[in-house]
Amino acid sequence: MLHIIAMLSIACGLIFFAGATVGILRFPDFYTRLHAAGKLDTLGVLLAMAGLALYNLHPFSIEALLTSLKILLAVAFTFIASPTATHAIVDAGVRAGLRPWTKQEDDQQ
Amino acid sequence: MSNYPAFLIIAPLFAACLTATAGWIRRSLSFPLAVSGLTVSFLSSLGIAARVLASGKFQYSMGGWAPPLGIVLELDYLNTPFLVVVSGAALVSLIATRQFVEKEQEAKAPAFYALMVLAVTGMLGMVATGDAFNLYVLLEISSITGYALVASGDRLAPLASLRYLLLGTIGASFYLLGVGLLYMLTGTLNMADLSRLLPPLYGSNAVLAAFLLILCGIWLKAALFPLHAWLPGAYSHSSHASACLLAPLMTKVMIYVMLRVMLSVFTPAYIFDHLSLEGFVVTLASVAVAAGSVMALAQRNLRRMAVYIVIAEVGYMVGGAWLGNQTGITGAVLHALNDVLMTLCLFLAIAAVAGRTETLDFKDLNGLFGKMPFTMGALVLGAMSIIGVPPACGFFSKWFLLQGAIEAGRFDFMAALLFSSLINVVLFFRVFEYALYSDGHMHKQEEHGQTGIQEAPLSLVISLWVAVAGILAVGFCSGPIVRMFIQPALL
Amino acid sequence: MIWQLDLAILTLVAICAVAAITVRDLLGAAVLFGAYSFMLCLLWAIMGAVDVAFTEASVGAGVSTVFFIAAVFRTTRRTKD
Amino acid sequence: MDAIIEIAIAKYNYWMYISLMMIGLYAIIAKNNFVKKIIGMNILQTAIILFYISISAKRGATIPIIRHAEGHGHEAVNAMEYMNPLPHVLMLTAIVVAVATLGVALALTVRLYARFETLEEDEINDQIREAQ
Amino acid sequence: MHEIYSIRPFLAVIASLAVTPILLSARSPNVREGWTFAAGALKLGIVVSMLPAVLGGSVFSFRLAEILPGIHLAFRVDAMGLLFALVASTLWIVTSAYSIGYMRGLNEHSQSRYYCFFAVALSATIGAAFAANLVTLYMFYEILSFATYPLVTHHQDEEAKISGRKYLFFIVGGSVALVLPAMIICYIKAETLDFAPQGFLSGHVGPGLTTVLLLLFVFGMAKAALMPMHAWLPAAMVAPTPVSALLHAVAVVKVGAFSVARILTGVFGVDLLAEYGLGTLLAVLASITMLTASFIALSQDGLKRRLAFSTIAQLSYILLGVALLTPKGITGGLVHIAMHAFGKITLFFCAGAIFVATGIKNISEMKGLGRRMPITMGAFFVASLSVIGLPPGGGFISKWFLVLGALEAHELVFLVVLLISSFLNAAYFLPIAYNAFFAKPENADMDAGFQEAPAWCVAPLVATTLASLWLFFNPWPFLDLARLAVAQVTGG
Amino acid sequence: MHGFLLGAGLFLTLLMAMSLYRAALGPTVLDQLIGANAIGSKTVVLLIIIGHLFARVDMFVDIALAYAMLNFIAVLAASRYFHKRKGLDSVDEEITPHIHWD
Amino acid sequence: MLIHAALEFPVWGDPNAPAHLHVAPEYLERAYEETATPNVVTAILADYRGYDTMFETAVIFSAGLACFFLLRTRSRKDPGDRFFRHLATDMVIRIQNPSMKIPDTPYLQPMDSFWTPRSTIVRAASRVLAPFIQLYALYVVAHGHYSPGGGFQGGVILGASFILIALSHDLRTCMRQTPEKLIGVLSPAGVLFYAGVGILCVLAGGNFLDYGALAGWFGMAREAARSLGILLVEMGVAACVMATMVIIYANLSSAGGHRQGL
Repeated sequence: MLHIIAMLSIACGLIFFAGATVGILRFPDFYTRLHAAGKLDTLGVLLAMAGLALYNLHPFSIEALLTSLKILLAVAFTFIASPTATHAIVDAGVRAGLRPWTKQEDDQQ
Repeated sequence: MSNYPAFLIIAPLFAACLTATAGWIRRSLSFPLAVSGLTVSFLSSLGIAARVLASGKFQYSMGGWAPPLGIVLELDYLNTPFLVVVSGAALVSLIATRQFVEKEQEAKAPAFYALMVLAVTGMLGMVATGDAFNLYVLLEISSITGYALVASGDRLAPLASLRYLLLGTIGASFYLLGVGLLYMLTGTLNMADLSRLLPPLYGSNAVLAAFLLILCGIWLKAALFPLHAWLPGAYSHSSHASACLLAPLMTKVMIYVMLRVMLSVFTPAYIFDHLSLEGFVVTLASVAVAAGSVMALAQRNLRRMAVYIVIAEVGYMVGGAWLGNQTGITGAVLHALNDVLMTLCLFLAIAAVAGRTETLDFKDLNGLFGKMPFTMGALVLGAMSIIGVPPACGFFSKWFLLQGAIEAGRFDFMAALLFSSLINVVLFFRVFEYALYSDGHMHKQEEHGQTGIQEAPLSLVISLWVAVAGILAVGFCSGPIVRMFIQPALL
Repeated sequence: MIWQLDLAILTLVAICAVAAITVRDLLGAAVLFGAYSFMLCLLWAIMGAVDVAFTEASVGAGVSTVFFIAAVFRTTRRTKD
Repeated sequence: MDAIIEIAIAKYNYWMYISLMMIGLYAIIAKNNFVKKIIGMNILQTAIILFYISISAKRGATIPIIRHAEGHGHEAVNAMEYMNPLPHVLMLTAIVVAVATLGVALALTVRLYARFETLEEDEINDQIREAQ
Repeated sequence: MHEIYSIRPFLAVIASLAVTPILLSARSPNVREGWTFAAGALKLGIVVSMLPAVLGGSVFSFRLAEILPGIHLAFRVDAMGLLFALVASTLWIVTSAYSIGYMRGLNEHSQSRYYCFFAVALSATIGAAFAANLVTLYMFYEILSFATYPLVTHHQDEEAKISGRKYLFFIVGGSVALVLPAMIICYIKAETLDFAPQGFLSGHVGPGLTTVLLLLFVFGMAKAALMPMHAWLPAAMVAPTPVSALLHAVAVVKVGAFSVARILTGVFGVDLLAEYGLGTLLAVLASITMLTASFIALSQDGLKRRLAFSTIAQLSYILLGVALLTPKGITGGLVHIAMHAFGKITLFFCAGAIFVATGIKNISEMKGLGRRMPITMGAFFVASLSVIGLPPGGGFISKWFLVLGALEAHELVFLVVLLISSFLNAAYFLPIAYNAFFAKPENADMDAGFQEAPAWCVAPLVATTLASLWLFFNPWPFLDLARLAVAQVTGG
Repeated sequence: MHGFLLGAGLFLTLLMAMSLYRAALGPTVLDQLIGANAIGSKTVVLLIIIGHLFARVDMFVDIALAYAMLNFIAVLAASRYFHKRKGLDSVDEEITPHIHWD
Repeated sequence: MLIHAALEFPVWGDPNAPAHLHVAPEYLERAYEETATPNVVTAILADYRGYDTMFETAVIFSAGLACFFLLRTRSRKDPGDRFFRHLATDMVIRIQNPSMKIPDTPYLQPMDSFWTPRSTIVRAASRVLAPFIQLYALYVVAHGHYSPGGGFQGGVILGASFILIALSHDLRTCMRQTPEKLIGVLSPAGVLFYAGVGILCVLAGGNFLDYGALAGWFGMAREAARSLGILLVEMGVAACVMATMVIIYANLSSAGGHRQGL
């Protein structure tokens, strides 16, 4: 049971990751790419790591619990750090003078 | 005090750290600390030499672990003379160059001392260690400090230093890769253990590759002729203090490492019976000797000239080591020892001269004999040694090299050696001519009551003459040195 | 050691190395060098060298990338090759 | 032919370390920009680390941290179960050396730029030649 | 042969070296010259103190340090070495005295340096004389080369620079490129380098290698000025005259000749050379040099240049004598070292005295000089006789032995060569003396009356002239020493 | 389960390869930065997966945690560059603080 | 040549390769018994090959020293243009005269020469994360016996936390927290501490770095003493590495001026 939940969770994480990657590859400009990467990646990490943490609990022991907690700690860390990083990158993009993509621009090309 | 082998290397390490610390707390303490560290290490190297003479070679296991597990210091006939000479020369050059450091580096002088002492730590460690990987770490210590020291010179020094760094890293990486191959094939890093385990594998290409990689790495670091590109810039743009420390020691220590690898890791039996490289290498060395000399001849600057002489000398030693007979290797070992002293003397004298003239171009040297007789006297004696005039020590090592060349039938190498000696005569007497002949007005000045005398600082002159005394002493004791240290080492 | 992953990551490492030295912008090269370090860290982990992986993670991913960026910040991004 | 493919795959790591090394060497020698050269230098060093780590790998073995740690008695350790720890130790040192070298190299680069205002080797050479 | 282990040879060598720091730092010229004399006297005393024992057939030896495994820095005083050392140390004192007059007379610069290197050169000369093996000999030979370089280039002008280069090129080039390999080959073949009375090479080398080694040694020792390695000698004439005197009469060239003699006897051995017929080869080389140099000397106008070519010719006498490989010939060669030294140094002293007093360098300007400087020119005449080999000059003795040696060897060709050469000697020396006394002076200055050089200049040259004369009547101890030496080297 | 994790790992590697495309060829440096960041977050997960594959997760989790921290710092540093230096292209040279030596 | 040589290598992962058979098994089999350290890598690093590691630390120290030596400029006499922000009005003051004294008031805050945004988000996040990172780094140092990690990694992470502060705030803030003098002393002190432990072993009667010799002093088993020795040594390494990382970063990012950085 635990395994199946874990597997599902990991699979969901992978799907989000895949979405993020597709977004990074296919979106037309920097901001949109960052949008995809920032959101989906964070979520992907969250789900996948949670799944792995669950999976780790299978032969239950105190040590395994500790390890799982550590994994969750990493998740928490990512949860704080990743949006901050995304924000920093956006800020950098704005300061660097990147203009958001608009439909018209694409048409002109 | 059975632990003095450890203090040989720990003392300068300690001293370097304390020197750097003192730089933040009390700057005036830093120089005495640096000197005392090297002094302890010099004294313990003497202690080691005495013990080796008395009771043969011995080991010191770090951490008390037996050799294949732990790291040992291998103290035998081959490296004790190197230890003594390296620590002594480093001590002399540290004391001698104090004025330069204080003047050029000002607030950063403690850091400079610490770097110098650390570089010496690395070199001493390389000489003493019996572990192939430990050697790499120590090599990197002396290299990294060396890069920093080299960069401390004129406006082009950072460029020279960066080039040195890139090439030096390639060399060290090659060495590391070679050691890795050996480890893969044998499972050990200890040199003695390696030489025990390697013989059954001598036919393997991987061993050959390891040997060649290690050798290439060492040659790069030692600046053998086609791989010498970093050296001229590094030693001619660096500050005088660092040139005085690095030029005598670095290449020679690398030559020692080469000898160590050839004698203790691989055996002469492998190198000369299984491989037939010696023909090629000796030719290369001959070319190196000739090319170094000719390039030195093309220079119009005293320091650059000395730098190319160093390149030629590397050719001497590599060629001697590869002649394939005991005499040749004896010559290489002895020449490495002598060359430390000779180069030290040469570079110290150049530093002393540089303190008085602006650029060191030949034309600036006019009338220098009159102005700084003691410095120039020492320079003359150092030059005599490099040329190979007995009783200066350079003659005797050249003797062995020539004898080895003749015994091995390598007349090209012999010719290169003789050619280089003659070129050296030309080189130095050209300098002496400039220094002897003064312009008209200088001439007059000299005649009327010698007003222009401006010797170098006293500590520098004294150190210079200590180096000269070393040259003569080693020259007079060549026989005992060869009999008591080098010949047992080659057995 | 997990050879399937090992093979895949090794290929990525090689690609990343080539990319890092060909990209025409030093900041980009620094970033790519960071990515190269990520891959290496994974690679060491795959081959079971956890301590090395840890060191690579802390040094390669963190510190040396920052050093590179700092150096580029203090010099220039321009490169001809 | 099969034999060749087998060799190619069984020693994939070794081929890769050789190619990485060549990439690094190429960058050091052929690249014109000093930062690129330094990157190449690091790639060279990591290639060697890769080689060492490849040595230590052992099929069916686990990481070299003794499993029955923390107070579980002292039964004998079967060395075959664990990977070879020695290359790991060596490579820790090598990584440290690499980062130290990197720091010094970058410091030199910064100084170089302060002097020449460029990092391209040929431009620097031109400047030196002009100065003479 | 009785061997005495004693530090005396070393002391003799070191005596003049030890005073160099004092010479360098001395502020007052008198102190400096006083020390020079003290060292000279000490050195002569030590050398003379060894004379009786050596004449009694003993040999002094001393080992200083082991410089190569099995090879020591060792001294060995036998008859041959002592003969040369005696000549050198005697003449040093005389030359020092003369230097004072000359240098002060011309108010030369850098006198401290001059005296210092003078002392070093003398040490090296004695060291070469007392060397017990090839390496020691080579060492002092090289030290001598370098110590005389500053003396040769003393004037520090363009000409001196060029001459200095030439000097170094021949001397150092020869010794490094030729002698050093030859020495090493000897060591490899014979595994020793100690001079043995009858040579140590026999039995170790074949005829081809012996020839090569011989040529390497003979030409490598460029100080012996065998053609074509002679070119440095006339060039070195730019040096101040006392230096030339030292160079061409005592120290440098004689060290060359002595070294060749020592090598021929101590390394190859008379028997080996005779066996392969190499004596004749060497004799032919020496003869060619002798005749060529004499002819060139005839055409020289500069007095010192003429003397230089004369020296080249006379050195070949020594070589020829040794190359004859007969007891009488070798005796003649060795004695000629002493005889020629006394004669030639006088001639140089005269040339210097003339230059100090009048500034004249060329022979063509010397007509009538005898009236102005009768003592000098008289000495010149006597010394010429000695160098030519006419009685009552000491040179007669040595030449007599050379002739006897040629006869003994049944080599009449060389006898003829000797005679022609002597005739040429006469042809280029006697006209100088004749013109000085009897020709009419071309310019009026010559009649200015009696005006000799300073006493410090004249006294030494008178002394050497008298010595030269005295040696004719009583060639002791040189002849005895030479005979003893010959007895040792020929095993007789 | 082992097979699933291996598959997941390989899938993540594939995604990394795709992100690498952006990281290598992204038109601007910031795009490269996005690519690198994406690779970094996948690496964290991959590390834990490897830990499971070795059955020694406790050993790998530390690495993952450290990794996440330092990746954040690196990305912050890169973006910080643009806070201080304007201009996206390397060609338009920015204001350079001149430091003079010697 | 390398390819040729590689053909003779043992197959990758072959458990019977010579490298696995000679020394390595001994390490694996003895390490836990002898040093009470399950992480064999740490045991070898700090004990069996502790001598290597001491020089590894020295390498780091010398790199820091080299960076300091190469880049650090001390321009007390001529600090160049200085920029201050008036807190109340947010006005930026530029002072070009080097000799001008600045009144030491809390209203004037020194700042970088070019305007940098003060991103509140980044600052807040960093303020939360930095202590956490530091704590974690200490855990890594201390827990090196049982899991991957140790002095070096811990030191790097610790140093990175200060770099994070420098990045999110500015270099001046970072240098206030870790004054240059402190890190300048700490870096050699780490090496000294390491070597000092070695000397202590000598004083206790063992060879250099033979932690087992300390057992007598602390009244514990030799294994425990070794374990303790490893811990002490790792602390030295961490201190040195941390300080060095900050030194290198500070000098690189400010090109030696230490006034304004990345």
